[in-house]
Amino acid sequence: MKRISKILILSLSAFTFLFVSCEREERGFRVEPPSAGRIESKQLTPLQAGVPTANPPVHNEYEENAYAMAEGKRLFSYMNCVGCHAHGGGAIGPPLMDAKWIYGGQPEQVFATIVEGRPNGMPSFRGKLPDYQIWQLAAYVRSMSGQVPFDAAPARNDDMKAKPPENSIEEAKPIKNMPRIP
Amino acid sequence: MAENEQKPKEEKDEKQSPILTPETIEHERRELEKTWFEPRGVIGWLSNTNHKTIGLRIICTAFVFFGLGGILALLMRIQLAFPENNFLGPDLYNQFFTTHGSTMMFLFAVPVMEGMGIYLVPLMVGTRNVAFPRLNAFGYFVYLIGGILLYAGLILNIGPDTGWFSYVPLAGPEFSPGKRVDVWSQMITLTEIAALVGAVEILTTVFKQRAPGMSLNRIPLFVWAMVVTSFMVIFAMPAVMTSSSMLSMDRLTNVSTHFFNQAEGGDPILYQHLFWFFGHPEVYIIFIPATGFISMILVTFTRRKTFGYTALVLSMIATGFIGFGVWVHHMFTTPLPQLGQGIFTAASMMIVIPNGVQIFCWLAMLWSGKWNLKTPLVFVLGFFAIFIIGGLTGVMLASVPLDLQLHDTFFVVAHLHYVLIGGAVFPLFGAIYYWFPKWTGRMLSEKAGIINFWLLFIGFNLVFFPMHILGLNGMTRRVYTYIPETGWGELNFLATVGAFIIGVSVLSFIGNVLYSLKNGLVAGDNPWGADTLEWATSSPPPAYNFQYIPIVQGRHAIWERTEDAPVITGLNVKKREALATTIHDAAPEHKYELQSDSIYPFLLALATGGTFIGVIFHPIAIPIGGVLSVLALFGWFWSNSLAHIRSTHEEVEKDPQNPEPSLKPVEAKI
Amino acid sequence: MTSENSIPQKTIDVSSLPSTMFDTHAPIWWGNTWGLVIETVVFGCLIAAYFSIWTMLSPFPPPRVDRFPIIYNPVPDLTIPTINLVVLLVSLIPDILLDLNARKKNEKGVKIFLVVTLAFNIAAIILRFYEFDSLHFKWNDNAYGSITWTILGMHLIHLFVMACEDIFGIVWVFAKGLDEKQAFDLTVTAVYWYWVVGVWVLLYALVYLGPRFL
Amino acid sequence: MNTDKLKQDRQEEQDKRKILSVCICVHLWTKKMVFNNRLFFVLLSFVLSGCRGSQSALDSAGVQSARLENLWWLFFFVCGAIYLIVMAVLLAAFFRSRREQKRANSETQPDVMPNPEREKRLGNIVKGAVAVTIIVLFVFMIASFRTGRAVNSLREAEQPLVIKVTGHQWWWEIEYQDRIPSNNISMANEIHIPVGRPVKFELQSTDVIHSFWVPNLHGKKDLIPGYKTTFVFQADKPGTFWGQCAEFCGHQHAKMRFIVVAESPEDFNNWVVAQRQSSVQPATNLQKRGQEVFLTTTCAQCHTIQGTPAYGRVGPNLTHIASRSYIAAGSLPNTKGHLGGWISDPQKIKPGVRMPMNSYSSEDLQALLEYLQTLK
Repeated sequence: MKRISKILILSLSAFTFLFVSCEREERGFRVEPPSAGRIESKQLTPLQAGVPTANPPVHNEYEENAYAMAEGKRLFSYMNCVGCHAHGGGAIGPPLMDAKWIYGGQPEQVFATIVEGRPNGMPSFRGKLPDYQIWQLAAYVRSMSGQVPFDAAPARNDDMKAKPPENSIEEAKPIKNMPRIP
Repeated sequence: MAENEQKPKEEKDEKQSPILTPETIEHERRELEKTWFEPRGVIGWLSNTNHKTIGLRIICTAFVFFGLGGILALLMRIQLAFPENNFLGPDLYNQFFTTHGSTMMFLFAVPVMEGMGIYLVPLMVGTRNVAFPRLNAFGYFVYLIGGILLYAGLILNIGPDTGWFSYVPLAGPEFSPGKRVDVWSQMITLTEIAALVGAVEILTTVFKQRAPGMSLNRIPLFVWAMVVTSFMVIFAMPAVMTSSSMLSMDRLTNVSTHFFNQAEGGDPILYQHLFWFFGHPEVYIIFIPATGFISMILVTFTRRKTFGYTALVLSMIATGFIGFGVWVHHMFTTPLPQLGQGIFTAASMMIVIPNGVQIFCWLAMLWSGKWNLKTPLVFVLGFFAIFIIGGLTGVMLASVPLDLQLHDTFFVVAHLHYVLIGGAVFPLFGAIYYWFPKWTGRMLSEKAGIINFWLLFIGFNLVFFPMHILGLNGMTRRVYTYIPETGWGELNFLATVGAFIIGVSVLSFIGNVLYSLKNGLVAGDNPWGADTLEWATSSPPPAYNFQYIPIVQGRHAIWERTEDAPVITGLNVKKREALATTIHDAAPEHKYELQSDSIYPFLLALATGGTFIGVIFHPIAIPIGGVLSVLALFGWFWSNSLAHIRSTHEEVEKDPQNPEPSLKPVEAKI
Repeated sequence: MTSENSIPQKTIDVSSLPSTMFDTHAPIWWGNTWGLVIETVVFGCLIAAYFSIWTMLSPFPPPRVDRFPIIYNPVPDLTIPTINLVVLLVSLIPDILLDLNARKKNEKGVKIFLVVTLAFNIAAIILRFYEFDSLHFKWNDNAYGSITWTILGMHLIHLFVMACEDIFGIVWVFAKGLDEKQAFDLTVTAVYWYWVVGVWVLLYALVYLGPRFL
Repeated sequence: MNTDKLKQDRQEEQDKRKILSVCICVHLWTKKMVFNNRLFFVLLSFVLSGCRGSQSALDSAGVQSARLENLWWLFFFVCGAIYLIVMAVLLAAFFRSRREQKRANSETQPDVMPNPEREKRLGNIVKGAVAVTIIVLFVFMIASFRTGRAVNSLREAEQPLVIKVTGHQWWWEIEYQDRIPSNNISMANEIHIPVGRPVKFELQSTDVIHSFWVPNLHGKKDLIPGYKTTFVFQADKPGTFWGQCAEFCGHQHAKMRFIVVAESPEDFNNWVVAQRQSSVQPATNLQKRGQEVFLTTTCAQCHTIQGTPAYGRVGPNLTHIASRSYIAAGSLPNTKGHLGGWISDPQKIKPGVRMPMNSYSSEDLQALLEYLQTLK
């Protein structure tokens, strides 16, 4: 009996330690935004489409947090992103369900797009949203093309089915060797 | 009802064999000991299928969960002790109250009653083991995995936080991101599988394995209670399994069905119907076994035969039936047609009648009996004082207009605790004081028992009585805090104090158990002078329960036994053989071999549990788990029973240690 | 009363009683029956959910407009489901014969009909996968799709379980021969199959005929 | 005649004194009991607190809750009497067992063949008790049916005032709809109703299930997404009554409160007229700066202020925010300090709430508060 209980306790604690780093479910209500803070890209001209970034990609912790991405999803409809991007399918604005994005698909690039706005209609949300909410939005936007862990991505909505839920979208692969349009 | 003169006719047809000699008795006892030897070691521990071992495991595990749920309750009470308290915050509080409710319902109350049934029913009906011993072991492990899943979830911050009912759309995919509700719904499915398994065991055991002579009108009332409970489990639990599976499917990756999505034709109220179709009978699934305890304890401690046996049995059955017709009273505030409300009000009030019959019968027993005022009886008296308040507030809640005010307030919290703690936990404590000597061979301390009772009684009323008033004053359920303007502070503080008294009382109970395990008075076979068959064997009973299956001659098997009553011989002592009897008269019909110990139930439980847990994270778990489960089942049915017994025989012969428990030969004086 | 110092004065010897009895006499038959009751209640809940969703959707089933071809009245097709129903009903014949042969301990008959039953079972499983297409919806299209897929899927699980039991029976009988216990187990398995077929008749009527004729 | 009057006066005086002295005695006695006997104090506070409180179901202010209250007291007294009787029987059985048989122990010969006559007598008593139970239940059922019908009969009795209530996580949107769309009023967490006129609430939810409950006025009704439910009640005396969400709806279920202000029809009409106005235009420079802050930062994304370009529909309408007595869904009194704290760190006051934390400079915050304070 003693041996059994020892084994049980050991395996239980191993199990616990294994998952202790799992912060997928944490609900940070008063959290600091991910490390990057505000992206200070000095734009001399609005025409900087497709400029590859030299900085190493920023790690957006919200992409592993189910709650933060659900908040991002809520903001996506609250801030009327749906109005132009539909539910990721695109209409007035470009679609977001693929990973080939005009201004880059890295977290900080998405962040910059939301903060700065982009020509031809994408408004700037600088000062209109706190940074942490923009990071939540960025995480959600990337989840629409399956670029986040699928077991943290939001599931379907309780409304009409406009698209498959984010957590069952396969990871979008950027198309290689596309002919460049000069 | 003439129960004394009716003996099964088949008995007379059997030939009367010569009187047993001490030598044959001793020889057969040794053989039985070998055949029923309980395996040792880790593998042995995992493959044991003895109903007493499994039953005690279930009871102990359930009490561990009771303690954990109680700790959560204490933390919640600290949070609510003062207005605007910042002890837990909403996220933790919501996880705690959900886990508390789910624990107490699914991991404590139902399993502990099943555990009592699995331990006691085969002893009370006089057989060697439950009908499907391996299934029984499987049930325990599935339950354990479900329970560990819930608490692992809580520790890993994936504790469910949508209430023990998990209403959609709050628990649905949109408003509960992450895996929290998935953990809850898989826990539900696993524990319900365990409950269903227990119900099938108990029903089959009672139907087919009663001792000869125990016709339907002689079955002990606790066994009747377990039969009614098992029927209710079989009809109620599938509903919650369906609803929790639908919830899972709505939420899970790559499934995303629309059962509860209004926009695509689903219906959030459908969930409520399915849940409460289970949820209300659940209350009786917990309460009816407790009435069984009370009937048994009252017979023993008022020293008289059961008053109104037939009325008690019929009212249990009636409760079982009406219990299925009242679920909508949990939904009176949803948009429902008036007619439906009327019908469900009537049904909810009607259920008072069978419960009233039971209470009046018990009062008649107390009135006409001679009281042997020991701890079990004291707990039953506490039951009367508390449960009746809960029952009466239940009548109030059954009335639609009153329910509009009282629904989802602390009044309901008070009501349900009065019903469940008063109606189930008090009798359960009484039952543990009553049967502890049978399980361990030692008595629990009477003095500590009385202290335990008074602390529990006072603490309980201090916690929950003020909640009635809080509810009337507008305090709703499941609030993590309240603002000072409401004036709810004083009563909440009082309730928190009471909660700690309950905590002390449970500690005193644990202390009593731990102390008495080593130092308690040694109990004889029948320390209380009780009447049912489990007291006819030694304490604790041998693995095979009875060396010779006794013949039952009346409702009170020991009290009504004549001196020259025969016993059953001829069961093969080299095989795990049990006697199957007819359903109605319990006349001997055939013998059949029970399954032997096996590791496969544990492996199957691992495979099943792994499937349910894995599918939360990845759908690949279904094919893998399915194949593993099928393999485990093949092993289960393939493994030859005889081979295993042979090996245990050898093991016993090698083992120099005498398996006989060595107790001091001093009998307790009660 | 059974302790060493008190020797029972009278005994009843049961050693001559049989060790297997069929049908309601046997505990395993009862265990199987309770299992079937549980499953029946599960299907009952699913049927209740089906009707509940029916009241929420009008028309029922809803027109299929989000995928080509657009179908305005997407009642399920009947061809494959009806073939499958016939397959299941015909499979009762070998199963009844299996039941009778097991009772007579006719090993050869048992072997033949086990294989035939399994063949029918596997045919039903394969047809079931084609059946899903005749619903015109996927499980995640709408609530109607969800409930019909779930009903069909639940029944499919039972077909799988039966297939496993048949395979186990075949392996056992061919490896170890037909002992008394195994013969009895086969009769219980047959009861299970009767239920699987019987419940399907009702579910077929509900899922396929209901939307068309109600 | 004079003397008569004098006598009469003296008599009255004496009577008054007598009554007064009795009152004083009772008062002193109560006081003594209260201070000397803690238990009594606790019991008294239980009993009294049952009938008090701004949010009590037993402090009815409307015709429906009065009926519910009456029904409650019927149930309470009958159930209380039943409980006392059962406990008395139990106690009597205890003493009877003490008196007649002394104490039994486990060796006491069990009574397997009890006296059949006594059993029959007991059986008859049990049958009688069951009969009484059935009668009581029947009375309860009739009473609750009658009350239910009476409570529902208010529906469509007169031309009701229609108010649309929408539940959000975790606040209440209140809309007074008018035939002329510009006369619509949008409020949050505060309902004004005229005394003595039935009010019909159209309840709906945009996210999860909530439940609408004003204990002083009526019972509760669930708001289920996809379902439209209606609920009628009437306040018969003026006052401010608390309401609260009664169905668990997520993190801030506890702080999803609202108030119902019942006022005389004139006051109500004045209030309606005031609410229909557009927002007050900023007068001072500070207020102008505040408006600018509001319009150019996060606020305008979610909130509407009529008369300005802020038209966000996500959060409550703030056109007349300063006229409300509570903010944060009835969890904070509407003062400048609370408002400032709420704007800068709502997640501390209501963790999980949908309003984000805002980091304004102190001047900006002051200006914003100054502006919001003017929005009467």
